[in-house]
Amino acid sequence: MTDLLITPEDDAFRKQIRDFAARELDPDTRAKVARGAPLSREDFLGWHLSLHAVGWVAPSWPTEHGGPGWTARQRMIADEEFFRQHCPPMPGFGLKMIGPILIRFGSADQQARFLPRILSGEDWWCQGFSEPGAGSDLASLRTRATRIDGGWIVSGSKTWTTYAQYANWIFCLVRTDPQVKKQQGISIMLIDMATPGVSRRPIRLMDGTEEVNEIFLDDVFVPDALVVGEVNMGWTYAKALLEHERLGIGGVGRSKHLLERVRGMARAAGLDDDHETRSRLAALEIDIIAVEATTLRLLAAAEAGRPLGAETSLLKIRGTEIQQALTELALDIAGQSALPAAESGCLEPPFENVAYQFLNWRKLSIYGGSNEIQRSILAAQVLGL
Amino acid sequence: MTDLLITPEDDAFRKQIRDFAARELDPDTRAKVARGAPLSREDFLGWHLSLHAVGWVAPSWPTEHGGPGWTARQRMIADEEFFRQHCPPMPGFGLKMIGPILIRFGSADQQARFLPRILSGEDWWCQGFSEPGAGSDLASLRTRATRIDGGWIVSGSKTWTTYAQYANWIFCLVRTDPQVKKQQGISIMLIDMATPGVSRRPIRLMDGTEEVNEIFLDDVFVPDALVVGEVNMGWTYAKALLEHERLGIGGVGRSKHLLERVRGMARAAGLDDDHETRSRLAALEIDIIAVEATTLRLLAAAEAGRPLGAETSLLKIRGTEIQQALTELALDIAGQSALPAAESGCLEPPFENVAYQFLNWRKLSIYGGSNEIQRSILAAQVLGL
Amino acid sequence: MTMQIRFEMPSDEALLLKDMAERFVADHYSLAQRSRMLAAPATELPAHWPRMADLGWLGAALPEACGGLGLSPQQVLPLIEVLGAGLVLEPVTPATLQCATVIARLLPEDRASDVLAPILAGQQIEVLVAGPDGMEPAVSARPVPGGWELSGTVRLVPGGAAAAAFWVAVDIDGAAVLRVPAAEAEVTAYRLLDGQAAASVCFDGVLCPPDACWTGARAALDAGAEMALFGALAETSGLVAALLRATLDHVKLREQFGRPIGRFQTVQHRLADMYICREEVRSMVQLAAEAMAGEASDKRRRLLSAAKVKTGDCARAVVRDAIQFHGGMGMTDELAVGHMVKRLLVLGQAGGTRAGHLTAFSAAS
Amino acid sequence: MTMQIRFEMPSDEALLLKDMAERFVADHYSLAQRSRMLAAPATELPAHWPRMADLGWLGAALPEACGGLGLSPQQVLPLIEVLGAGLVLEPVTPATLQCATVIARLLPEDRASDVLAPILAGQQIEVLVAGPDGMEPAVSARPVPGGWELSGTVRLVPGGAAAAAFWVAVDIDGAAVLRVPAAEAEVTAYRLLDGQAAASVCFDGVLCPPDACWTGARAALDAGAEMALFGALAETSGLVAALLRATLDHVKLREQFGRPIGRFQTVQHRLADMYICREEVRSMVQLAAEAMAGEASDKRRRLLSAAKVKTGDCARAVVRDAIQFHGGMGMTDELAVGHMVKRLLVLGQAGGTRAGHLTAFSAAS
Repeated sequence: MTDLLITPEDDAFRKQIRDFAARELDPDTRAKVARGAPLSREDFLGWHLSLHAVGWVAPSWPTEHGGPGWTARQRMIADEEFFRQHCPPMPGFGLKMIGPILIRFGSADQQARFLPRILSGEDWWCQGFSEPGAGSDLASLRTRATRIDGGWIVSGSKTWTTYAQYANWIFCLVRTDPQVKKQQGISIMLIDMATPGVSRRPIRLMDGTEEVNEIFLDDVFVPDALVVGEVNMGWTYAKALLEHERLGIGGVGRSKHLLERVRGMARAAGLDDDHETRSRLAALEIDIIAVEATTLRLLAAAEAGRPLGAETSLLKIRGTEIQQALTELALDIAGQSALPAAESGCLEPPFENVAYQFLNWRKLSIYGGSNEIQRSILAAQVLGL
Repeated sequence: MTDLLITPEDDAFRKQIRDFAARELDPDTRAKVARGAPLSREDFLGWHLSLHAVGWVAPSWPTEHGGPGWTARQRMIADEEFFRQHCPPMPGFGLKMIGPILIRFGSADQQARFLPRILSGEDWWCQGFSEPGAGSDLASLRTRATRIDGGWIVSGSKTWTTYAQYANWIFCLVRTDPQVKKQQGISIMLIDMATPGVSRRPIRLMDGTEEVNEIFLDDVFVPDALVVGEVNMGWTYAKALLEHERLGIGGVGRSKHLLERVRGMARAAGLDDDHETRSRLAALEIDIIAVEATTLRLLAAAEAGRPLGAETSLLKIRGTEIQQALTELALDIAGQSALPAAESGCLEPPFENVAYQFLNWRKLSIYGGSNEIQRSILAAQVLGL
Repeated sequence: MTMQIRFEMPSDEALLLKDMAERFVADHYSLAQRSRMLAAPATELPAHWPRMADLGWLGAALPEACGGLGLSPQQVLPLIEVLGAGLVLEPVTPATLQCATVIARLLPEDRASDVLAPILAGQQIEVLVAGPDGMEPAVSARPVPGGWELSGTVRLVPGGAAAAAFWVAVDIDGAAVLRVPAAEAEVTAYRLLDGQAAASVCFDGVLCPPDACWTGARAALDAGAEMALFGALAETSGLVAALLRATLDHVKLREQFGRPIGRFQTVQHRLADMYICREEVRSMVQLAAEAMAGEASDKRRRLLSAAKVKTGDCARAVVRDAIQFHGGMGMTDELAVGHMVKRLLVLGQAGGTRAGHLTAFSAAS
Repeated sequence: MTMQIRFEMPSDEALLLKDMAERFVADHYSLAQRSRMLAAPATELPAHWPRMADLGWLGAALPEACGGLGLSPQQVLPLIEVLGAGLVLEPVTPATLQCATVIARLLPEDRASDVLAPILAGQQIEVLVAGPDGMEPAVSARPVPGGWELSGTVRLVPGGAAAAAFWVAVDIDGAAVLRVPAAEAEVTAYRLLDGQAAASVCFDGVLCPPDACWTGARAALDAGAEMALFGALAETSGLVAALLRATLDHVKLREQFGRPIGRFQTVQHRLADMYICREEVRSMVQLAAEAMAGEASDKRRRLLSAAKVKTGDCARAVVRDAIQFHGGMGMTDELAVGHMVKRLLVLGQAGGTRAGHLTAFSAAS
């Protein structure tokens, strides 16, 4: 797979990342990532602690809050190289979502209380944005907070909450003013999962995993100190969050990782000289290069002072289309080898997670604003339609 | 190319068609059709007269008006076999449009006056539906008729009028009542192209041809006798017309004809063993079989008494997608051989009309209700969305 | 033989079978009922096998002389579509469309009737062990005193988990079939990702007497392979229609941004494309059925290959958008959508690969 | 050499060239003006060639030592995009990016300067006769007393109609190039479907003296071929952007069913796809430019192949929807759309086929 980030400085930085991963990553975890298997809490946490030990766990945070001070270009190289070394892709709920929100909008107390525990791995955060029946339409939120003395009483439910089973904290979008228009009157609240009234129901997905959950909030008390920034400003904060790490949205590292896995499958299936398989692999590699080149071009423009706008939606669309196409190609290459059930014990490498990944990654075009929503964003905000 | 219509009766009928075409079709015309070249008035008319001589020129007309009495299945076989024998695809403005409208809605006088002259080829009709700025939205018509004694004064303009340069009559949609809602208040009028006030401007297309025209109507007098059926019922009649010949809309004969031509190009270019070319040809042949099978299935249902509805829009969509894909494949096969200008004298068979056809057939997904409109029709009328 | 493709309407008998099947699925195959069935060991005879026998489904496509209903593929199609859409776990296609067809074609009539009797009675399952082209090179037979000694292991034998016997395709001076009681082979049973029971079967050292061996089996195996492919296509057709139905219901009800998502033009147009897929699948599968009933083998196979390619492409497109427009809900185990998708992934691998069929089709152009 | 892909912003000089080009196109290349130019014989020096020389465009990518501006591909890119979008008829890419590059690379510096002088002064056009891979097997050279005798005919030589001389790639113990004055060859001039002038050139019996022959030309021909491909990609990039712009303007103004068609969600989403195509084309062409400036030849070629494949696919998709959403108007000769489409059809064939580049890319994986 072609790398584009290879100036001499890039190479030196990349080597540093590679050596670290080779030295520190747990071999079992590495093997799971290499074959695309679901990961456990321990897989994630082990790697989190290794990164934390050298101050690399939060690449995008400012140094004063514990970030490593990497440039955007370095962050891209690290992301790519961590994928190449089969490191677990870290769930972003703490590191990429509520962390940056607290850094930008949180009180000094909130920052002092939560940020170090995100870095250390003591707290595992999950996200309470989606609600049953709402999907990409976040503004039509129904979880409601009622003012009482010293805080709020929150009731409602959240869904598609990834890894809530591992989490001890959840950040939620909550309606704090029912009178105003949809996007207004929403706040972000930080809720300890152990608070009375918080309960969880795992959702079993068609891929057989239970990585997502429904979260029920029944008269949960949230003190004022755990409301982020100003009341009723949650939508603004959430949007700022959605804009965070925008350039990473193309998932180039993830795509390259999967491409190499699929190429390995083609070899294992004796299809490495098959014309159609080769053509599909080559076309997808070119697609990945196009997303990477676009990312770098937008990065260069951003560094030259041109603000990034909604055009990054194109990275989300193309990145997820490529990743889904790769899971389909993997299905075709694996053929019957992908068919036994996960629990059958009859799945053999390198095909054992092909069907799981095809099924699981259908989510890529649904979550984080469906690809239809992303196209509407491009049309409205970039093309003025 | 696989034929599906081959019961023993089918075969006998097909042979009759084939023998006739082999005997009667002018060799120059045949050669032009075989290489996809634009056709002259004489090409069309010569073949029209041959068909008329044996009573086959209007396959869908009832026998009492001069049709041959063929079944729908026979009409499909004839259409396919005429294409295979490189017969000119007859423009349908007289035979498939105004003819059937007059048969269904015209006065006895109109029928007696016009139908025989359509059959004999004495009259060449063109169609005045589209207007500048209106496209697929026929209901937003601006050509207007004002009542005077004994008839109407018509003013406005029509566009995309195919082969108006050959025509002596035009049938037009005209607004006869400006007060009522869009689809109402429209009439169909028959206008002699020699009437004072009728003028024509050819439209040069990017393929270099001038097969379409703009028609200007400046205070043109149309006597009452030349209004079809009832005044203000034109939209209803036009819609009935659009439903006419619905099963032929998939253009299976046309697609098969082009597929065979493209296959010949692949041989001429030495690509008949090229893996990608073979795959694309095979996939397109399968696509054609699917359209043909769907046509036959709908035909069988219609013959069993189930009325045909909007589902035939799928035949239009898929048929035109296939034909356009074939023109793209032809471009890829021809490569540089397709590039000299038509007037350069440097184009060589079998590639001399490849670019022309690619450009010209972009119209297939635009006219007759664009493919976007067809999808909306399916969604609304078949799926209830 | 001349082809008689007429797309005739289903007969009353076919419609009756279909109606019964719809009622059966409604009564016995809710997701909860199905999920309880999945908890049973894969080696058990699936719960409704005897009932399906009573209803005449197991012999629907078999000659009357062998105890079947003697229905043509066209007439069996509506039944199989309903069973496919209903996600039934009984191995109707591998046991009755494929294996029983081979038995009926290969054995003398009276012997075939005897052998088929317990199958058609719903007492047991017997399945074929053969590759997609009707031949499985993984099992070989060596002549020994007293018959044949087999060796080889075959993975992913559909319906093999609960089978009482295997009919094993081998090469003995050409295509031959041996019947091996399941007890004599080493059977590893498991489920596929769609819940269907399958097995890996090891035949090493199995001895097979001469009276359980039938040579000259090429035509019978071909017929079985075609019926197996046809069955998979018919089930796919039912599932594609069911996915369209489910997605249509969903987008009419589900609201986002203040209105049903089915009011958005993009959703409308892509549902129109799903509809086109369903119609084309229906046409191609019906065409395959008609060709099987009346067409010479080269053209029949060519149309089956065409049906396989088109059906597979359409099914994949429908899978994509069915999940997409169900949103997160479509990814859960709680709706039928995900189960249908998994079934379609498995059916997509039945009867050979897309590339293989496209090449076969192309070679015959 | 290590690659230095940084996607740097265009320099002031590059932006100045681009601005001048935009003004030039606005002033001199309306459709009416262009159509008058098309009426001139293809064999005439195109009208604006001298002016383009004055503006420095003809030597933009050539070394300063040869009389050029010495700009890198990145810095020439904006200029070529504008000329591409402007549908200029002067053969900038074949004459200056391709042929002049070969001359500058192949000849000793002072000789190259002499030879290039009349070209850079806008007095004449000289073009290369070579295949997409830099080598054209159609012309062969046979040693004869007093030099070489050529034979062979080459069709579709871009810019060949008005050329004063041809630089002909032949095989003389490896790649060599011979300079043949146009008067000595048999030139059949014509226009391509996009209006560009080209020629079929017959070299049978042409004698070429030894001092008009340069051997060891592999590297120079490769560089020329890469520049030719790059030029076609850059023009394509400009045209794709222009088609998006034109379509966007159209759908905002054009009303159907009572509102601008740009208000329909299907149109919006497909324009978003056109936008994505434009952005990806821009990225790939810029990437190709950066790779050409600083990357080792195998990787450079690989990225050029990638750019060719992606750019071609995107251009075709944009062509489809640009015409579709312009409706009938998009098919006429009266709007720029159709002319752009025809130019893209021709550019799509430049520098090798999609299949060839995909295979080359894949082989180097």
